[in-house]
Amino acid sequence: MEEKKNAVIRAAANLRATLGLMFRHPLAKAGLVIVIVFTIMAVFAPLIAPYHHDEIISDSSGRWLSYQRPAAKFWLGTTDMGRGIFSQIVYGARTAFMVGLLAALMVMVIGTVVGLVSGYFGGWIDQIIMRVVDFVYGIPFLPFAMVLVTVLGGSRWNIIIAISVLLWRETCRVVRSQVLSLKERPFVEVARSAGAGNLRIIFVHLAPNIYPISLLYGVFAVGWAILTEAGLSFLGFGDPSSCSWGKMLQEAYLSQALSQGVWWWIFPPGIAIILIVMSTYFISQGIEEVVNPKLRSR
Amino acid sequence: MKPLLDVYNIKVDYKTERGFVRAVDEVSFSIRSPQNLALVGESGCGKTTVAKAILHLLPDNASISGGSITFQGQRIDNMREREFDRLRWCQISVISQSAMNALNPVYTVGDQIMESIQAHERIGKREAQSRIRELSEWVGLPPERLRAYPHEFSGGMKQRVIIAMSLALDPSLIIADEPTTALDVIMQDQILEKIVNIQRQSLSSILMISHDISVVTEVCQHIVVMYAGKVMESCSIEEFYEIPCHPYSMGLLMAFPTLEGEVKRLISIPGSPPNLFGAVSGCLFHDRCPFRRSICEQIAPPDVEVSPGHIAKCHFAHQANEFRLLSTREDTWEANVA
Amino acid sequence: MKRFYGVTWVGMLPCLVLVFLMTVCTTVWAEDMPKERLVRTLRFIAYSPGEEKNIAEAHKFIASQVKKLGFQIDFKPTLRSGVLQNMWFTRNFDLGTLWLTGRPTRVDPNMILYKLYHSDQDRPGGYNWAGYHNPEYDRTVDASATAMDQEERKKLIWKCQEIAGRDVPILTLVHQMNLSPYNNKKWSGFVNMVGNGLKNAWSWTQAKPLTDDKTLVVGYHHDVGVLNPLTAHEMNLMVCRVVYDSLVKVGPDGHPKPWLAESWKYLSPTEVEFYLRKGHKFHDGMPVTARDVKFTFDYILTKKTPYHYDACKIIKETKVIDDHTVRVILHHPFAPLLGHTGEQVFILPEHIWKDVPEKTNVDKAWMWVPTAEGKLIGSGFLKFAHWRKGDEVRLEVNKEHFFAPKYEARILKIVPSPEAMLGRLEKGELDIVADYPYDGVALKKLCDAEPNLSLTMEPSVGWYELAFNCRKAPMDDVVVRRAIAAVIPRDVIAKNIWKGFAVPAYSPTHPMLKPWYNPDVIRWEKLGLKGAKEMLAKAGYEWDSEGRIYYPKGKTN
Amino acid sequence: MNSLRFFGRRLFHSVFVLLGILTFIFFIFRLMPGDPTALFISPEMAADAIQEIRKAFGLDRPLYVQFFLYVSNVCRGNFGISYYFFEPASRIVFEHLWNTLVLTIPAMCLSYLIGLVGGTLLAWKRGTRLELGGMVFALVLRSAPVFWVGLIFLYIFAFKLHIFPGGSITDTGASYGGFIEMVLSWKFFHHLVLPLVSMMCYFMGLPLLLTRSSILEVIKEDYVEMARAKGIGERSVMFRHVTRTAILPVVTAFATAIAYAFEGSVLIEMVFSWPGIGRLMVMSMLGNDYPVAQFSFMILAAMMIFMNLLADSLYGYLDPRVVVQ
Repeated sequence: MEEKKNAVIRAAANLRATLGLMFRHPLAKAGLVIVIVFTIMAVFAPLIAPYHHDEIISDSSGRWLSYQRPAAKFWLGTTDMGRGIFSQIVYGARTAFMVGLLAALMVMVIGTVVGLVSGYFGGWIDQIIMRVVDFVYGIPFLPFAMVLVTVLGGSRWNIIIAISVLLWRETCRVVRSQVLSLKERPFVEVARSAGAGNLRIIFVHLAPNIYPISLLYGVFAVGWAILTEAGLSFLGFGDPSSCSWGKMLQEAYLSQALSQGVWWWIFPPGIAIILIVMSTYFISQGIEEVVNPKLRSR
Repeated sequence: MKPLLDVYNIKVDYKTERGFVRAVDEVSFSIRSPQNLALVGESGCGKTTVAKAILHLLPDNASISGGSITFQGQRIDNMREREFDRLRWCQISVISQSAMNALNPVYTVGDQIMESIQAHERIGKREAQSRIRELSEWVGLPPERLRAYPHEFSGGMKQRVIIAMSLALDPSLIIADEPTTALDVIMQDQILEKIVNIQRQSLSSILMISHDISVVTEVCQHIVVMYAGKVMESCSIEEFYEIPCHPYSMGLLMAFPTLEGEVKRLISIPGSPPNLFGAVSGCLFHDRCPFRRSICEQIAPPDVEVSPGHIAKCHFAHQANEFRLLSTREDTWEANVA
Repeated sequence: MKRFYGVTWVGMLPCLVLVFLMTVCTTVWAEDMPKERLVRTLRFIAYSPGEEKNIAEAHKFIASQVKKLGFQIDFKPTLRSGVLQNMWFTRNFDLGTLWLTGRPTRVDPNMILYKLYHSDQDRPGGYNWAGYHNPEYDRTVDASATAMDQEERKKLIWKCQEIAGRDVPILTLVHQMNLSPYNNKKWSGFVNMVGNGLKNAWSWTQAKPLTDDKTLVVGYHHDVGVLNPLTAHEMNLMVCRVVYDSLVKVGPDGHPKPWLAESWKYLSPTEVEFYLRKGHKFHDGMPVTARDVKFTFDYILTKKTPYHYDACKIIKETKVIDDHTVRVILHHPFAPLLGHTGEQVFILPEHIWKDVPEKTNVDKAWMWVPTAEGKLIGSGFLKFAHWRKGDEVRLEVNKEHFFAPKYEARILKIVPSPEAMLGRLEKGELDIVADYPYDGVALKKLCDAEPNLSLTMEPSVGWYELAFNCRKAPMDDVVVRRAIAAVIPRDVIAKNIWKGFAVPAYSPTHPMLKPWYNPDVIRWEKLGLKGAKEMLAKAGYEWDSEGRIYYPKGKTN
Repeated sequence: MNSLRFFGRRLFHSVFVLLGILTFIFFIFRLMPGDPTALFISPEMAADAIQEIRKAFGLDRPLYVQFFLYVSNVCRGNFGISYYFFEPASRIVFEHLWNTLVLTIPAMCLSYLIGLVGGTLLAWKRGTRLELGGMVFALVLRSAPVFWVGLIFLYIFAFKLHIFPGGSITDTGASYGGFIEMVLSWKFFHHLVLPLVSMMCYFMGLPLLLTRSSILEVIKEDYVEMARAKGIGERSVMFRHVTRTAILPVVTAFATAIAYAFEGSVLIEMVFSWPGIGRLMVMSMLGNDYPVAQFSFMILAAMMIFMNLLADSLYGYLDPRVVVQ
């Protein structure tokens, strides 16, 4: 009991320290800001966006206002069907966050737990898990995501599943190797001699030392997930009923926005994707400084 | 005769986020071969910085801001890297502080010794190898192990490898920076022996850097005590043991067992070195010094030449005798609460 | 503890009562409409936007319109393959849309009127996927196929269109424009064919190079599949049509014109004699004779090759009269013989195909890969040169051909990306894009801006349709179909979604096809939403307070 | 030889892994909506003809029979006939695979070269503006959707500036004696540039950052200082000691990244109408061309597994501290 409390306290302190270190890094700071902006966008989308992302805007005479240039009325102009691009960007932030965060979370959890177990127990358990990991490694990521989305039907949830079903492999590997080195450390011995069970050792003693690295891979996964979603949507495997930046790009692409010089349809989604993914990488830079102190600047 | 190495009043500054720090301040000493010199002091007193300054290995944010270093009559502190590289190893070699990772893990130790030789001498591989074999026997390293990688060695073995490497081109000066710190006592002895009799056979002098006087006494003839970047006392080993003239030296003596093993209770000097950021008025040691007077806190002590070649940085170097008596009683030190 | 429990019980009693009352009330209020009469959620199968964007947009529009009638719609766009599978095999849908491309063989109205509406086409793989059964219609369309007299046939075909329009098993929405941009500085002489645009044999033969660059580069959006004349799906017709000759070809005006057969004579309604051109040769130098024609027909009939068999099965027998005369004897009179069979069937060189598949590594003639053995040899005006899969197919001109073109080679360039398609047109990397599949607006803008690009538009004989699954409720009720037809304004779809690059398809037959097109097919959208609801109400349909639609009394899902 | 045995055993394992993948993809493709024959249906055809085609493809048999037939064929090295080209799936796939190879391999090599050099530079310039700028640049490139970058490049360099052709693998109508001849031709190179660059933009980031951090780690090690003290000269300190040791993670990353590059190439191939395996894969999946889709999956899977294996053994070879077991 006492011990557990200590462990928890240690973990908490650990976390605080980690965050402190993370956001000392200038890039990490910038990343955090961007993320916050987009979060606000995503959360208050209906309040911010002047129109619904699928709403066709027509003037008094019922004419569809297609290809409107950016102006006071439409901040980022309209699409060929007369939909507000700004509104789509705002709603797209929701998809980006949902996909990015959930996928990353699943990747983190699965990868970390599997890695911990396989690394800690070793032996045949490790063997089996490693074979599974090999199997998962063997499956081409993007094509398989397409197949899975096709099979399950193109919805955001299925895209998330398709992404996280494969992406945990990285995290798992890294966590495992970490555990392999960690479990030789004295404190594990101490804990065991203090009569701690396997599960406790894994989750109370090892996990706190693992999570910065799994956090790092989690953050990478966010970027990956968002880019993958964009790619899938671009290839036409996206969620037809919801709005995502990738889907916007696809529609712009199919109606040749570039050739028509409708730059205001091509650029905003691309830039939005760049910003959000970039910010995750920035933050990951911060985390890396935590994970290997050698990188810290004097 | 002119000294092998003459360090005169060098100052080294570190540039940090919180401004400049003078890590080494007006340190001077000189080595006349085949004499060996020891640089002792607590960790962080700047002794390693001095070594780095000599070897042109100061980190980018540190710089020599005064004084001069002369080696075999030529200035080396302002020498260009190209030229200095020629001196390196064949004239000045290093026995590095942490034997554990002073060897590159991806090359065999043989290769690494070979590298140091071939960098400076145009000699055939076979010749070099024979020399290496000879060296390794000399330091008590089975030649067949030369093909092994560093991670397959014990700490002591690594240290031997490094010694062998440092002797590869029998240099005139070997800078041994804490050569034995990482080792257990038995090892320490063996390694020290090695160093000593090596030094006897090859006529190179050693600049030994250590926080442990009991180690240096075996090897060195002259000792320089550093504290907070300044030289506190500089004298021969004998004088250091018999008539230390600086309270800090006395403290150090009390803090270590003598190898003669005479029984005495060890003390530790209370307090810690001053923060180098704030300019300290007066004697740097005053707040830890059990014999301080008011003057110590205002005026920085000059270098007092007690006897020829024996210098102590203390206002009361001449009254050192009564301090010595007091200093042997640990309550002297405990009473003193800075 | 006990007391606490007691208190909670006491406190909870009123809540329980309230809940009970509420449930009672709700059930009572809900009583006015019997659940079993509520029209179930309709299944609307549709392409996902991955395929054609306009179609995806049209789906959204249609769905929203149908909802206005009180139907609930489960709108799940899936990939094209899924939709097709559902249409051809599983047939688990209520509403579905299909894009039908234009081809010369589809110019004769019979093809569409028969295949899409006749009851015996309602089987797996059959085109009557709406499951439309109407004996009267069947009789009429069969009659129209055998009617040899123009005037009589016209009447019957008009009647077919009228019935189809009345029963709306399929709501034809728009004829998409066949957009054919081409480089007018380098090329001229392209021929526009009714319902097909510039994508036809006549422009390939008559195209004239204006510069000394004598290679015609044709942009094409889809990859080319196996080049086998017996397996001619959309993806390889662009090649097979020009490498092989057919007896006749449908002319620019939509009526059969002489091709390999320079003339023909009807000896009787069931006997036709074709007189072949003299001295015509296959690409390998062997002469084209009546025997090759006979061989081709017999071969197709015996081998039952999937693509051509249907066109040939009315042939009872083929007789060789002399080297250049062949007589075809039919089971029964067949009006569209020339436009359908004559146009579609490629005349194969007997000396190459006689030992296929026996002497090849495949067990089906139509699975043979002639290109793999350098045996893609026809008598057409272009010869096969090379095929870089996924990139281009190069064809060279057959100088001996009776319609030999004035250029030297034609390259089919595969450009799967819309942006690239336009960009390369602008750069002059493509000379012509026959049947440009993407957004017309962009193309129009470009062609207006670029003086050396001209654009021809021709409403396709093919169309975009909304089909109702007539096999089950509620779509089995013609009133419902009409009501839905009434709320889908085709001109709006053409104007807004296709942005004017389509014309409303008010009849299954193409408006340009004189005399077959029947202009006064009933147009339900005249009723509008109000009229539609009235019509439903008259038929006994009802709506509840939330506006959901219910079946008339006695009808359930 | 320890590492050889390791290699062998891993190879043995991967055979089973591949079999597992084979089974898996066989069934998952059958789960996909759509029917291989749907592609053929047209009004010109008789409705029943479709059954004919199904039979010819062996699709009328129960699924498990199809599976066992497929497996036995695979064991005999026959991966089935493409439903779309009617040619052996393996031939089709390899034709397209080469096209992808000549695009991705140079892209990867170049981006890793640049990554190494750039990363070293950033490490040298630790803490300066240049470092910050460089990292931001790398991260921006890495976070840009590759197809978007491709589109922009296509628009600017091909359609506005007319410097490069607007896609496809070589000049229109150009015919060559063989693949090698084509690859060596100037025209091919001209077409290669844009897709190559847009690919590199994405792949440069990883090696750049990896090299940087790994060098920053190594450069602080004592043995680097020791090497300096040896006076072997700055260059050889940098190359023999720093880079040689810092390169380890980069090399392993390279091995796996190549495999990733293949599966990711589909987006670039779409934009630049490059007839590569990625596009083939998508097309065959959409058209339910099972044999081709399965074989291309198998090829990629094999590549992934092999590359991972290679990476591991490479690491074991480059870093004596790692004992492979």
